[in-house]
Amino acid sequence: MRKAVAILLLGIFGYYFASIFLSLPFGEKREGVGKHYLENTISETGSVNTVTSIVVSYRGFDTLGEVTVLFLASTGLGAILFDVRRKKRNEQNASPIVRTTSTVFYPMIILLGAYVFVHGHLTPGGGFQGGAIIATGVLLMFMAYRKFEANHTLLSVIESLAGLTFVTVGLTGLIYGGSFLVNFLPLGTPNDLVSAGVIPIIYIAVGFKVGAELTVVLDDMLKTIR
Amino acid sequence: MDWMAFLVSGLVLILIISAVFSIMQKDLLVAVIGTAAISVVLSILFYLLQAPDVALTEAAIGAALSTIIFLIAIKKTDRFEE
Amino acid sequence: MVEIMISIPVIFVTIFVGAILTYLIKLIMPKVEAYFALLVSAATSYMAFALPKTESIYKFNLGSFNLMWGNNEYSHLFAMLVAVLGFFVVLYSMDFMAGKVNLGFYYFNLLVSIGSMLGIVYSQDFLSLFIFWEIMTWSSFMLVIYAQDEKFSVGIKYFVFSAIGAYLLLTALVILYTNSGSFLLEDNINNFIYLSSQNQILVIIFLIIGFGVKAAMMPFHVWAPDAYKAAPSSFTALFSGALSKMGIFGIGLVLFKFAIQNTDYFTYFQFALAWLGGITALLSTFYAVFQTDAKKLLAYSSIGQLGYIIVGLAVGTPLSIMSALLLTILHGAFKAMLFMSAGAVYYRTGLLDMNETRGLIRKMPLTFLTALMGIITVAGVPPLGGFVSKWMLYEALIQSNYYFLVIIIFVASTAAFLYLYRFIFSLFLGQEEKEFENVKEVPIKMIIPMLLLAGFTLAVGVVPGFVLEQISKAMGYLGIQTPNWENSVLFSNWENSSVNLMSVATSIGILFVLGAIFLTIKNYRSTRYVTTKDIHTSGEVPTENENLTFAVNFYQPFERSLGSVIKPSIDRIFNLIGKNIESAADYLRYIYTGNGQTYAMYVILFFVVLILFADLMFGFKF
Amino acid sequence: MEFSPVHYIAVPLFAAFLIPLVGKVSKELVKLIPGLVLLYLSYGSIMLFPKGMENPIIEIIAGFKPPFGIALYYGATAAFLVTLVTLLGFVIWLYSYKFIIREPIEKYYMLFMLLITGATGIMLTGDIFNLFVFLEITAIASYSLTAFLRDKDSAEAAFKYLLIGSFSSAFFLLTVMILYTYTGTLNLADLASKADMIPANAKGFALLLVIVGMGIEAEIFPLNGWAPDAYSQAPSPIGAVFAGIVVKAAVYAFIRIIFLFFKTPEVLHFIVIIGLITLIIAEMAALRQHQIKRMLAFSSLGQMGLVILALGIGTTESTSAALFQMFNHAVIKAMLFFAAGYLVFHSGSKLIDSVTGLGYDKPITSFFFSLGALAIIGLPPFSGFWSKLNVLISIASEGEILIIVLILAASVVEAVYYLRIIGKLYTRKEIDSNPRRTPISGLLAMGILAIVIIVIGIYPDVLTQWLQPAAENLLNSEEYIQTGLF
Amino acid sequence: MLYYIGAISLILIGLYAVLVKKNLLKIVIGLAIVDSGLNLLFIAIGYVKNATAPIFSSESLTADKMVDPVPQSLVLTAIVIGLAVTAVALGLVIRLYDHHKTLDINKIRQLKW
Repeated sequence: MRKAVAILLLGIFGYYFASIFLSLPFGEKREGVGKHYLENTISETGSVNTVTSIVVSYRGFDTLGEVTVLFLASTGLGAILFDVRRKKRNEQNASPIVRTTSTVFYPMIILLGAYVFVHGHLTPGGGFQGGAIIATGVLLMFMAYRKFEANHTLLSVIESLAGLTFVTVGLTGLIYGGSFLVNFLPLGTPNDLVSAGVIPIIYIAVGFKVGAELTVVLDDMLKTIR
Repeated sequence: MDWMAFLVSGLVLILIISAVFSIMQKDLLVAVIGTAAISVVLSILFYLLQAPDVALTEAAIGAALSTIIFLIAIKKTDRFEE
Repeated sequence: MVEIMISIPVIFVTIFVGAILTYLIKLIMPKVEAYFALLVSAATSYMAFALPKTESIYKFNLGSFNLMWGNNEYSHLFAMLVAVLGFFVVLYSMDFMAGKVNLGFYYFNLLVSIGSMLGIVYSQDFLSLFIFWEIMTWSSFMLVIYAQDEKFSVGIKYFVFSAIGAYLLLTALVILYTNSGSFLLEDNINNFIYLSSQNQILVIIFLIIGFGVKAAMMPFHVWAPDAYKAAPSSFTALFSGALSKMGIFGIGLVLFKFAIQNTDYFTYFQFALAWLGGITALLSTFYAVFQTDAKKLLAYSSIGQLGYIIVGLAVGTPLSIMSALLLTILHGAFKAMLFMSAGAVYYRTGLLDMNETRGLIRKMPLTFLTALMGIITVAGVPPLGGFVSKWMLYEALIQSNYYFLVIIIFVASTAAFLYLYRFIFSLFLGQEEKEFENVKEVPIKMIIPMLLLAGFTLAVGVVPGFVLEQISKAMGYLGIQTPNWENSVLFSNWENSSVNLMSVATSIGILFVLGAIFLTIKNYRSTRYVTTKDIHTSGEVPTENENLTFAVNFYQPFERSLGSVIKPSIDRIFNLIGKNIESAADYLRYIYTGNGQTYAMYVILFFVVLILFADLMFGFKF
Repeated sequence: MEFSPVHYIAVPLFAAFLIPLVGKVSKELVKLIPGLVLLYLSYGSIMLFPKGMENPIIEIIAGFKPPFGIALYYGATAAFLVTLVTLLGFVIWLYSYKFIIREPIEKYYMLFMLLITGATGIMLTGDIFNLFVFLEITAIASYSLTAFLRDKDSAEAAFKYLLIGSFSSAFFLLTVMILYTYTGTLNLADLASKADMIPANAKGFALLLVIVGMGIEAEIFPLNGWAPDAYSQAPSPIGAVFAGIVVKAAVYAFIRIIFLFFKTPEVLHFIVIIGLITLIIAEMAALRQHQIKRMLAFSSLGQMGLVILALGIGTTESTSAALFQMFNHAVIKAMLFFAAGYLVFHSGSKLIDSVTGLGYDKPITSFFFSLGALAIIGLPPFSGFWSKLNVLISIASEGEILIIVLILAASVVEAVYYLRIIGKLYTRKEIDSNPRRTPISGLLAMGILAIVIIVIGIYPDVLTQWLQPAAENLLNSEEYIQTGLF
Repeated sequence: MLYYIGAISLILIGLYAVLVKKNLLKIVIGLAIVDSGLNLLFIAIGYVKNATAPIFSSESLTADKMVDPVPQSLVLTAIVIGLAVTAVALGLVIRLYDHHKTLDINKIRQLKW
């Protein structure tokens, strides 16, 4: 019954939905703010990766919100699972192969993550991707060593400091540059590692923050009963 | 039809099939693998759509992290759908 | 100096701030609050008396609306009623309520309700009238629930009806406001004719029902008996005596300031309202007969009397209006007396069930006297005031050719004897009982207001002129030409003769006295004092304290013959409506199934319905 | 550093990131920080408020002019609502101070602060995608706070909220997509000026998506199934935040978008009808509730229905009346949630029946509840009366008598269930005196709200003078476009 | 065009799972699939034929031969938000399972009416 109703409703919904989007020409160039970004990214932000310049500079406020969302997720998960967790994991370690591999790969993955967010303004990738990669690395260790404990204090300090860095950069911009999150550092030469003003700073902060937050999320979930 | 369109249609087909598979599968573990497959395919599609940033994100977040937290959740609850 | 001091804002500040202070004083110094409340109400009453009737106008703006307070003859009449009764009730409460819990709450609400009634009559605009109306409603609601224990529906019923009335009122006010752009009474009266005819009728009906609910007009009376019973007797006196009169105040205003402008339909309104009043009077009298609870009995009686008043207003001849207003004042006095005496009985015995009380006449003679004078007034027997007003009403009705209504009213007022007799018999007459041996007369602070009110009814009966003077001025405000009258002489239009009420009253009074003497003499012989052992009870010898006068099933034959007609009452219809709404609400609640997925389905369903609607109705072109 | 609108977002975020660090040092400090932040913001609001009332303040973020960068739009309406939110937020913090005794306290305050930030962001932002981000912040904070308490019902409520909330965000994201696709911009003012570029069917589809997507957050009728659960299961101060802050932000965003892009008579009629249906169904459903907070939740839905209805009328009078009603609802419902929180705490049960007789045992809390109940029904001389009166007058001047009658019929129902509780509170019953007392901070919070209710009830002009510019700002799309784009 | 079809199918399949599947985890999976579909749709809209990624990694690339970067940056945000919501949802699922010992949504309805 429910199935039939759902299929009927989704059929009608899908029909109209498709009729709107399928009439949209695919791969056509459209006018809009995107053009402006592409044309001015280097002169205005110094970042060659336009996506990064949009994410961190033009729409940096969104990114602050995005970081906040992740922060909320880790905080919220902590609140939601506060009573459910409490049990130490007492299972066996994984097989020696996994352990060795993990130990070898762990620093490499962390390094990869760091590379990704440090080069956010030059190559694809950035704080979020890098942070996620770092968290994956930590997860590997979680899986390999059952006794591997994430240092919660350290993580939350990293989380806080990274968040504070982001907001402080923003507020510094407000004081020195006249508006929140403004790029108050020199832009440098495009395609240099040290360029694009505050973008690397923000992305590094975001990278640390995301890495720490996702680790906390994983840890929170792993620590629950069963 | 060039090979590009062929590739894309193949990927989209995989996408749809794995989506249907993952919601039909009674074993949630397998279903989650299905969603991971969706993410991987999506990631490739993003790359083909000239969005390397998004592709990287989808791979790191969608395919890896999101799958992992699903797996953890399944481990903490029931593996099989009644 | 004093003249400057006394203005309407000062009155309001006195009573409302006084109310709050009373509440606070109760918290700090218990036992003092009653005296403080008395002081506040005395000051207020004094100022209400001394308030100049015409010049004291106070204008101000609130929330972008122009508001105005002012006194006029019509307001003054009602203000007097409120002020006097309010003061008496506070005085009466001092002993009556002594020792009860939460007295701060009681006095606060009592004073607020007195203040709000004054507010209603002094309002010269509909907005402040409505505001005070609602304040009156909730403060009286608080007093109704004040004494209740584990019985909730009473207060709710009162409030629901009040809310319905108030919201109809509000709707009407809002319509009027959009017409005239102002809430001032004057503007609305002047601009009323510009309203479309349909809206005019709507407004009048809404206003009349809105005010009528408070005046316990049928079929909106069902809250009254329960609410009157539930409230403390001291407050019931004010409730029935003054608060319900606010409805009359409003109806008078509506009929003669607004409805009269709609010439096409005015006669229909009059006719409908007159009949409504008549039916109210008749039915409530029958209901009253069947009550076993003294306060409920009085409540129904009160509804009936308000019915007379409504008839009087509706008939709309000068004489009938005058009678209605006179009855308004009188009813305030005698119903307060009756409730107070019932309260006095309750104060001493803790009983209100007429099946259980009896024989208190010797224990509480002054209370008995008050009650007796009260019922004589209700019945309209000379020489008390009730007679005057009834006489006027009959005359007015006959003049306006409402012959059938006269019969109804007459039947109702005759039937009133039945319940009044029962009231006085079961409370005060009959055999004395052991359990009431220690009952004493109530304290002086309760007696004084009762006796003063009784004196007032007597005065109205003998020299109605001093009240009629104020009434005729009030009628002047309503734009009604007053009938000729002198201090105790009423010039009838009836074949141009004049009726000296005094002589009529005296003659009827003498008749009654003679009759009483005759009966006494006649019965003197046949009366014999018996001991309990002297009665033949089928061979059994009754014990000493066995009760031999019965007030149980007092009117059983009557009830048997009429009960089936009256029982499927309006009360039940309303209960049915209420039940149905509640069960509808219950079904509606099932929409919220508790299943998150169903809610998700609603979202999609809603979207699909919208999309189909948008496509089929508008083709996506809004 | 002069106070500017971005402080509303930056400062609480800074504090929220700071709390975990401070938490390592002292728990008491954790409790104090939100209060200090909200106090600072309240102070700033009062400074900024008159300026915002005169001329809209556009604050550019990151130094890029709109439409290229994100800008905050602090117009009269936003000024009015944001000031309300910060002041109310402070009172709610005051109430939480002693009410939240359950660990993890620092997480509670972080989430609480971010929830208020999110709501403020919704009101301030001038960019549609940024709006989406703030909606998500608000939503995720809400989900987490709904599940904050230990019991299983709270988790259930939070899951339902999340499920429906995900629909909301998906639909809203789709709207953003459609609008961006056809106009190539994300700035609200720019979008509004280019709204004609969107073909009719796409625009219609976007409208429906907005109605459903934002309607979920604004709690219109068939979409509000999550709301009673979430309101009733969240901790009481959070219930107050939902009723007083979150839904206000959602309704504001909803109406702002509708007025900017889709302001046609048909749409407005539809909004009136949907508001009316919401009002009636919610009040009816509230009538038969057994739990006090769930009843308050349904009442809240009804009140928001009234607000939406009034906004749908679309005249200056009705809009200002609606804003007035929003204000009153925020203040009064917060007070009711506060008082109900302690009534539930004192009686030890969520059921309405269990409050019987508490009026004598806990007179002050009961008094505040009664005051709130009388005010929300719209009885004078409390603030609720004026807004209801203004709403009715604005409807009557459109000649819709039937709507008035229906609203008032719903109000009668409302009166019934509120007074039923008052009746129970003041019914005599032998109950064991309960040693628990309502703490001073809770009483202080309720006292502040009570004073607001009474002062505005007696002298509404304190507030009404600000309503006119706020309403005009909300209605005037032209001005929004011009000022928003420089 | 194929991308659109794929994206819309993903959205509909995800919605179907949310509306019909009884298992809480399946519902969360459905939500994740809907998110994926939305992301794909948005990126597909921003695509320009024969254009390159919006990164000026060499001098030869010009602005007019690049895809629209705005949808990409927005989708970046949306993916992260999606992850956050999924994490919270799964946290709730774990807690619900802890309380009710079941994942059937029909059995988890204490709050109703």
